[in-house]
Amino acid sequence: MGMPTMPSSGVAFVPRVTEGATALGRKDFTSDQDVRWCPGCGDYAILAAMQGFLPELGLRRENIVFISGIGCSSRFPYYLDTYGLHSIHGRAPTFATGLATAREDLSVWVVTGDGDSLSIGGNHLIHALRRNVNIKILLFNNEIYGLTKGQYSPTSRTGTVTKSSPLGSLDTPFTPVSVALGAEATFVARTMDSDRKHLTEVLHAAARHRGAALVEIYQNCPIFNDGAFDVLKDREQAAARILWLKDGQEVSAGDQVAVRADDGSIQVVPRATASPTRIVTHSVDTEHPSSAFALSRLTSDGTLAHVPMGVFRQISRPTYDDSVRGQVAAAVDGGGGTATDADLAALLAGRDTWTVGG
Amino acid sequence: MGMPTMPSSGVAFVPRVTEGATALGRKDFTSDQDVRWCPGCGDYAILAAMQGFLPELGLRRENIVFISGIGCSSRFPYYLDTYGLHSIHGRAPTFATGLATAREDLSVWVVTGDGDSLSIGGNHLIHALRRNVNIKILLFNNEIYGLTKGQYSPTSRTGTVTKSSPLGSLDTPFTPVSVALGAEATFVARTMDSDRKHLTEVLHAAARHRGAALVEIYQNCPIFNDGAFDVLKDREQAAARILWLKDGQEVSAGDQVAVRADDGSIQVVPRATASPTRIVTHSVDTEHPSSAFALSRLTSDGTLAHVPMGVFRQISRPTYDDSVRGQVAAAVDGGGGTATDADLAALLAGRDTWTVGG
Amino acid sequence: MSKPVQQLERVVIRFAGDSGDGMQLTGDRFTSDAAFHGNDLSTLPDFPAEIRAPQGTIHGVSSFQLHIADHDVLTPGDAPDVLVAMNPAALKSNLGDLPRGATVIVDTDEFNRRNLAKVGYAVSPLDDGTLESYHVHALPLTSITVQALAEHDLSRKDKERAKNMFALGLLSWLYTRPISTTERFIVAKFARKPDLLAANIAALRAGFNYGETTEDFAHTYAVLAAPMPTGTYRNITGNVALSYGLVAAAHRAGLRLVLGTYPITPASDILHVLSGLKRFGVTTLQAEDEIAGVGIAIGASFGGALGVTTTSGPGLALKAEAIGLAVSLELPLVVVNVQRGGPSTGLPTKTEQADLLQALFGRNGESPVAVVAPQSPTDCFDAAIEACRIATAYRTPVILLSDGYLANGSEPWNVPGVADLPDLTVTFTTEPNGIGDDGKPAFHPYARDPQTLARPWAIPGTPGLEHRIGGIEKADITGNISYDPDNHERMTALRAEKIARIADTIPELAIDDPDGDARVLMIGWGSTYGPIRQAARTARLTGHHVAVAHLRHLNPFPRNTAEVLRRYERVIMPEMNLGQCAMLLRAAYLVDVQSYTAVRGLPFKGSELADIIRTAVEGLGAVT
Amino acid sequence: MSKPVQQLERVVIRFAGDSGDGMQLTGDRFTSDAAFHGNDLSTLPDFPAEIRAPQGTIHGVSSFQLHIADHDVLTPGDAPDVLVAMNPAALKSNLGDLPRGATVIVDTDEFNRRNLAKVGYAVSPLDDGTLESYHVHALPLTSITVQALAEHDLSRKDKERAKNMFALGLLSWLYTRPISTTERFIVAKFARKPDLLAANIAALRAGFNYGETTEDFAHTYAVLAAPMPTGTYRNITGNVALSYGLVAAAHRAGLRLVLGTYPITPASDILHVLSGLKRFGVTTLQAEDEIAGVGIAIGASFGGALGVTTTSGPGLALKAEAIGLAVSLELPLVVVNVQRGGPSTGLPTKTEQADLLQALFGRNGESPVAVVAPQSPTDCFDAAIEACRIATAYRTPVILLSDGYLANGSEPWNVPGVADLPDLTVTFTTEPNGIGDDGKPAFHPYARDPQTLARPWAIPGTPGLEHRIGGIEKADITGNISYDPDNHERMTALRAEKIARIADTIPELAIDDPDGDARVLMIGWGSTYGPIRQAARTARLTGHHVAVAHLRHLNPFPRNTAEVLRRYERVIMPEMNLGQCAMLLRAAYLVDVQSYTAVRGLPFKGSELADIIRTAVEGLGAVT
Ligand SMILES: Cc1ncc(C[n+]2csc(CCOP(=O)(O)OP(=O)(O)O)c2C)c(N)n1
Ligand SMILES: Cc1ncc(C[n+]2csc(CCOP(=O)(O)OP(=O)(O)O)c2C)c(N)n1
Ligand code: SF4
Ligand code: SF4
Ligand SMILES: [Mg+2]
Ligand SMILES: [Mg+2]
Repeated sequence: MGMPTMPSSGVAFVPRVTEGATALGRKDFTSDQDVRWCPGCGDYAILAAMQGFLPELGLRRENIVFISGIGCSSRFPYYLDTYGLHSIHGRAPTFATGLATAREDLSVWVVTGDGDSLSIGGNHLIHALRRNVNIKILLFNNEIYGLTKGQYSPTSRTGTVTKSSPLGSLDTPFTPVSVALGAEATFVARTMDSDRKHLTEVLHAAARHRGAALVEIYQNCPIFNDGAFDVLKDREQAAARILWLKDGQEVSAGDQVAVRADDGSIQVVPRATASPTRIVTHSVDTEHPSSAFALSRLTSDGTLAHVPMGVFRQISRPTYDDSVRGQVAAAVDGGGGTATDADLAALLAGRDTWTVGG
Repeated sequence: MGMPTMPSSGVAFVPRVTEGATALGRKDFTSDQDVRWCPGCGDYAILAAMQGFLPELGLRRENIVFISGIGCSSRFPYYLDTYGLHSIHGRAPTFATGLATAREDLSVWVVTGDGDSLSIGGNHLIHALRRNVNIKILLFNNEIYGLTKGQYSPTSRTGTVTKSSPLGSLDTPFTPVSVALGAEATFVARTMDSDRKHLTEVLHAAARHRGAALVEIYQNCPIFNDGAFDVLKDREQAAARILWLKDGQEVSAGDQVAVRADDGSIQVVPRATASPTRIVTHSVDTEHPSSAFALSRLTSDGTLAHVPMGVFRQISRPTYDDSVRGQVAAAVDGGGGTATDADLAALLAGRDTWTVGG
Repeated sequence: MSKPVQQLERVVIRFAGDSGDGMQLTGDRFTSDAAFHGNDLSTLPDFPAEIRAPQGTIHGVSSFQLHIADHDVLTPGDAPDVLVAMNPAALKSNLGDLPRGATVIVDTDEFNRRNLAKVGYAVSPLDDGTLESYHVHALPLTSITVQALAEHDLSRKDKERAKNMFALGLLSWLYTRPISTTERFIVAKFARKPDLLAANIAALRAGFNYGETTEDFAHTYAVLAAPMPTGTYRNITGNVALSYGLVAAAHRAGLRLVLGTYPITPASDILHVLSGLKRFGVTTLQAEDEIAGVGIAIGASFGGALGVTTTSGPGLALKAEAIGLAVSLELPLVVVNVQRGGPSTGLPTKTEQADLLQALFGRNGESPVAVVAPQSPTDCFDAAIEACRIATAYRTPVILLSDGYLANGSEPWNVPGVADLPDLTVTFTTEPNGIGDDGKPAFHPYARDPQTLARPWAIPGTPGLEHRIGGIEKADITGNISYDPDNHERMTALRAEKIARIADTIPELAIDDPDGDARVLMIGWGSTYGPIRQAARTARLTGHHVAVAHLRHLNPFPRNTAEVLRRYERVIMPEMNLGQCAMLLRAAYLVDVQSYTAVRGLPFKGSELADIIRTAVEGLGAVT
Repeated sequence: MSKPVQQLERVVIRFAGDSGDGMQLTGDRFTSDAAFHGNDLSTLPDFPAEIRAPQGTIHGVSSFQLHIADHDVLTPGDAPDVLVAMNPAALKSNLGDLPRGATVIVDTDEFNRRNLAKVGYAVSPLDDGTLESYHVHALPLTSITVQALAEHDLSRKDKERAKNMFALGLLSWLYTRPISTTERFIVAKFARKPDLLAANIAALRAGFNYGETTEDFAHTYAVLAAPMPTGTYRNITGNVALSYGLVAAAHRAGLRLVLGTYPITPASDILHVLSGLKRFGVTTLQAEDEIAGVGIAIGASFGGALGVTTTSGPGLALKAEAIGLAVSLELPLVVVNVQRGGPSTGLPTKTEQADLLQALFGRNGESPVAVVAPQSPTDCFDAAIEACRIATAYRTPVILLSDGYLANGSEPWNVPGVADLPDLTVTFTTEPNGIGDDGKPAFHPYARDPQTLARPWAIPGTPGLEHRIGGIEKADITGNISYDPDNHERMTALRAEKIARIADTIPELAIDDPDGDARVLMIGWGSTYGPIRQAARTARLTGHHVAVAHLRHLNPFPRNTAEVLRRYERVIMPEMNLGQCAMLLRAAYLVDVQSYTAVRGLPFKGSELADIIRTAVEGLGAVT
């Protein structure tokens, strides 16, 4: 079937800034548009991190594309001086799939909110993940609909009081990492708006990953859901709550450690009480997503008592777009190269022709 | 907040055939419409099982509603003499959510195909599951689009050759059970068209469950995907492949047994080589879905080498529709019962009125 | 009040400031006071799609215009008589709308170099003569407010944020309004934050007293109460009125109201209002998307509830397929579409009327639905009831076409008595209505009422009427799947005829032509009602006779529409689109209905349409 | 051939049987043979929405009608001259269409008690005189076939399944057709199943020989080749032609074709065909739903490919919002909509023209797109190229409105030379096209070509032209987000004007009026072309002069449309809907275009329309 050997990096075919040329800087990635988020919005921090990260990535600016849906977060592309498409609500992964498949020489990023990606856009998200299209999906999770002025979202904790849930929301929220793992995602990570360093690291890992990468970014919305992640921003509390995921290392937070329980779940217990053989060593590239899934459940109760941060899973699987291009390329090569007029003429005529007057 | 205590059964408020009345039989559930599936279609067996099961359920026929999307499988409601709604492609869970929330006295069933529920309808499916609406979703999985004449579906194994994938499909398929578990489902099960007894058992379990129940039913499509599940229908092969899930019992198939591996996954190994402490005892009602998830991964490679059958997970969580009704009922009660004309008049007037000429 | 009071018939005030300055609240409060005072009034809020764009930028300007008068008011006013501009951005973006001689009140504290630069003012417009044709009151609003709150134990920022109350107090004084209703409002709003409560009240009073004390204002103005029909009045926005209309209709129909919806501007407030009305048995489900929203509503209707879904243009597009299903199922369904600027995401917070053709034709196949459009904020209440009436009586989807202007605009409402509302009692079918092939009584889900052609509504739980319905073509009467060509033709005709027959139960198109001899007709639909009536009033003052008529039902049209259109030499239809309704009228009646269109995200001005009328009348020859 | 040969000008044959009987294949093969023989022809397949409803039931009947002639054929024929009915259900469901004197060939083996009962025949229609006005050939087709295959090592069932080839052989003999092309086809099809190959060939030959041998048939018929313009011909269905048109357009544009789609009847075959054309660089993505399908196409267009999406009515409804985005983005997009019976799921395998208004108006806001409709199966090729031309030249979505009849129907096609196809070369913008605020060269994504008003197509990867576009209203020229009222009005007008200007590059509406003095015009669009031309031909034979014209562009209309319509005393428009295009023409030109409509899931008959023409002509007075 002529499938090419799998490229190793998410940006394998994307032209880089040529050696010797002046490297690009933050300013090169800053567009001329005024940023229009509310004062104090977590999106500013993510934008700043991105504008710092993109030059590090070393790609040519014109080969980077940001595609978004609708929401406060989805205004992101306007502020980056790359190519950008601010599309419609929930559908960004579809445009990105079309673009990434048509063009292997682009680095395609999707920016989306928790409503955009998990409410109206849930289906496109899970399909992009299972297909493993080489796009990087940044899910700004503020647990609220910002742009429509503060209704609860599919990640809002049960009982959230908003304009549309005056007596408290009733829906069990999604845990985005669990959803992604249930949908065959090859790369799933979590990070936070305020932790520029970690955010940048995760962006690098996502960019390197060849395939669909889902990055959940906890993002504060000071207007409609202020302080949702404050416990993770307070130094002391964070130390006890955040489990930094590092490949090959124990999963722990302060003097607590993650252990694998008999029932298949992962629990966080004081190190003192943990049986050493039960302690979870993180491995991002196990084929089985079960461990990553068990880790993802630590946040499902909404208390943020134990929050794994970092790359949950990163495995290698042929990407959809590479495979699609591979089938086309094989057919074109097999047919003797780009179709000529004669090839087209043969197609049009087919096998059963007859001639009149000729 | 006046939330009523949780009813215990999926049919708690559905009127039953009264004591003493003649029990209903299969014929009472058979409509006057000619069944129009292809000869040999697995849907016949499921229909027959359903027509046998419904009388056992003991509910009044008029309080049962079947809602479907579009697909061969979605013709199901026409053949049952209950209330039925054959809706549009992929959206059945939405109609069911509206109906189940408006009416607690109905037993609401959704019949859907792998395309209907996981392709176009994926988002509604996962949202119905996370909300835990008290509906029973029967997913007829034939790993193909039947009604549109045989294109690959989101559950088709990679490499499936169909009219729309002449060189083989490229998408990684969903494992429906994994998707459901990633989406916070409270009840997930799998069964098979040809195993009437098991199918009936699972239907009973689903009906009893208060909340959303997803039942994946392997279904043969003799026309477009014949024999997809044949290895599970051959007695000998089935014995080695099917792991019957029974609450509180070891998960095993013949002389093989499921063990929990170090990496969090579940593996099937010869009993002789299994460390006894590692053997998986199935528990349907553990709060954590991690074990069920690990089990679901056994079929993700598409080989059907190890196929858990039965109820993967069944936990108790308030249902969306009960909670919604609870909030409304509390508000109505708190306001002194059903709103009167005077209550409405007070609402219309509001607090800031003035009077002219009065 | 020691300063002289000048009487005014009407005044148009616009409050403009940063999104964070509380201009919508200020406008709302002034409106309430005016309403309470007995003025007739109309309002036009206008805000950006961003929640709170960076302070001091043009993008961040939010404004609220209100028109108060001692007589019947039809529009929020063509141009402000008074502009309150809280910063340079607010001044810059609103100045163009000000007629010469208007009053401008600005907060000089905000006219600092930084803020001026943000909007591209090199020199302050307060200093360079820009404002010389206006009456300018330049006050350090912020610092006076902070000063007034010196005693309060609050951060400087919190003190500054009370400046909108200071401005409100000042304006209240200027227009001789008591501030007591606003004080009551503040007490309720800040019940749990006593510090802010006290500060806001203090700021409000300080503003009021400032007017009284300072020499900047020579006199105050009074706009007397407008003569209005007897009744109990309140002020109400279109979205609230529409929500109440739905609740009232369900109440009068004896049905449970089930709303399935997904938030979208400018329709979200209907969800917000209804989600607070559980006490009325109202069930609101915030769905995962628009498709699920309408699906929930249809499912609820199938179960015997009044299924409603609310949205705006892009959401209506997504609901199309499911509405088509409801057409085929012939179940009641109310689809509220609050139109906004399009195409695509368009102008989410601005008004437009460009979804009419989508409402009529935005589905596959011949898929007729009824369409009703409210004509003013208060009419949203009645139009919602009318939509529910048609939906339940004819078992059909009805699209209720509101728009952003009606949704957010407000006016006084003569609150109706509940008993005076139409009786919408619905009866479900509980018995077989036909004979089966076997000669036994049978239920035929597609047998029809001979008058309305409505099919029976038999809900699950009804013994003996078990039946299946779906979106595939159904055999007449039995509802079984049918691919028969004749049957399809018959069913297509029946569905169309059923909608056409709604015309039997809607009023004829009324004409307003006080002179009785008009040769020009201006006809409208939806929210152009106010501007058109205002225009006619204005044009008649100069002796230009014109007839006006307004369509509330867009499908079907009133029975006498053809006859009305043909009666005039010229027919002009202003629409906030490119001529959608005009197209329908032209096609239906072959009358040369001429479009006058504007697609600016704003309602027409009465004066603009008055000019159109004058030109048309004069074009016909001698003005009578 | 020993039996006498009778010459015929034309014949209409219908094959009908169970869904499992292979009638579509039989019809296809007979069609190929007729085409190869040089007949002109037209076909009409007709099958149920179910895959294979239970054997022997009316629901399961599948049929294939073809019309072959020694002259120019316009329709698949009003009524069959010959019906091949493989079972009682096929006879029962098709008998009503047969004119007296038609020939009926039935398989008596299937007329057993069980099968007769299944369709409600108490007595066999072969015995009770039902068929007395027909020429009946009642043969035990199944058993003769089985007998003929006695030597073959196959199950009885497999032998029985070859009966369609027996029937085909017999019909080939009857119409003096060589069976060699079908033999070649069988060899190719069963290359890997030699048993079936041999059996099918044997059955085919047995059928042929049976005709020759049996006394049941007294003579054979010959339909001579039709005179056709010089060229190389093939037979082709609309869906295949449309697929090839897309590939040819991409080839001639130098663009990669990217199809994003979701299967739906009757459009799925376009996906099937294109997924086999990877050799032409064609990329097909089967998406999770229709919205994703169009999203993929738009994403690909943004990247510089020719983005295409294909669907049918319900799918078009779902794509509405995204098409609106493409209108706002002003990117090329081809949306193929193969219309089927509606509303809702409707009649999935039947034809209709009821999505025209959906195509034009089925989106929020003023959202103009171009609409093109093919008029025959072969014209699907040219119309697809035309749609691609408009999409790329004007950077706009184009909706190509095919229908179920065109999609599955076939006719001979004079295969065009590749070099004769239009040159659609596209140039991407690679350089700045304006000056920025800073005085430096800048890229303005919404600057426009002065002629076409198309905006530049600058694709990612082009250095220096980085830009962002989206669905919020954009400032003219710069494309920045703009909520400015004047700008919105201007952009709305520009988008409308761009589509209107397409009329500059489309041919004027041509009139066919051989007599030159017609007072009645019959005008159509899309697949009514054949029946209307046929009707005119028929009507003219009786001296009824009529002009006919056909709209291929539905938006914009050709420039001379008004002038054409106004030239006639009566204008009649037949449509397979309730008068959608007539509404547009009436509104646009205030001409009393009269609708003649049918919504039966079937194309018009030529004779039916001829009667309409005659009545109209006679209604005007003396027939000239
Ligand atoms: C089809 C459609 N439906 C609804 C909306 C309204 N809408 C815009 S953004 C949004 C949700 C935003 O929430 P999220 O994705 O979490 O983004 P955030 O604003 O919080 O960043 C909604 C409901 C829309 N623009 N289009
Ligand atoms: C909106 C819409 N898109 C597409 C279709 C066409 N369609 C009908 S059923 C179907 C898929 C059926 O597959 P599945 O759900 O697996 O059901 P099955 O026929 O296999 O039982 C498709 C694509 C449709 N009817 N409506
Ligand atoms: S509403 Fe919230 S998410 Fe949106 S811009 Fe403001 S702070 Fe950010
Ligand atoms: S196509 Fe397949 S799934 Fe559909 S009815 Fe036939 S056998 Fe069953
Ligand atoms: Mg959000
Ligand atoms: Mg299927």
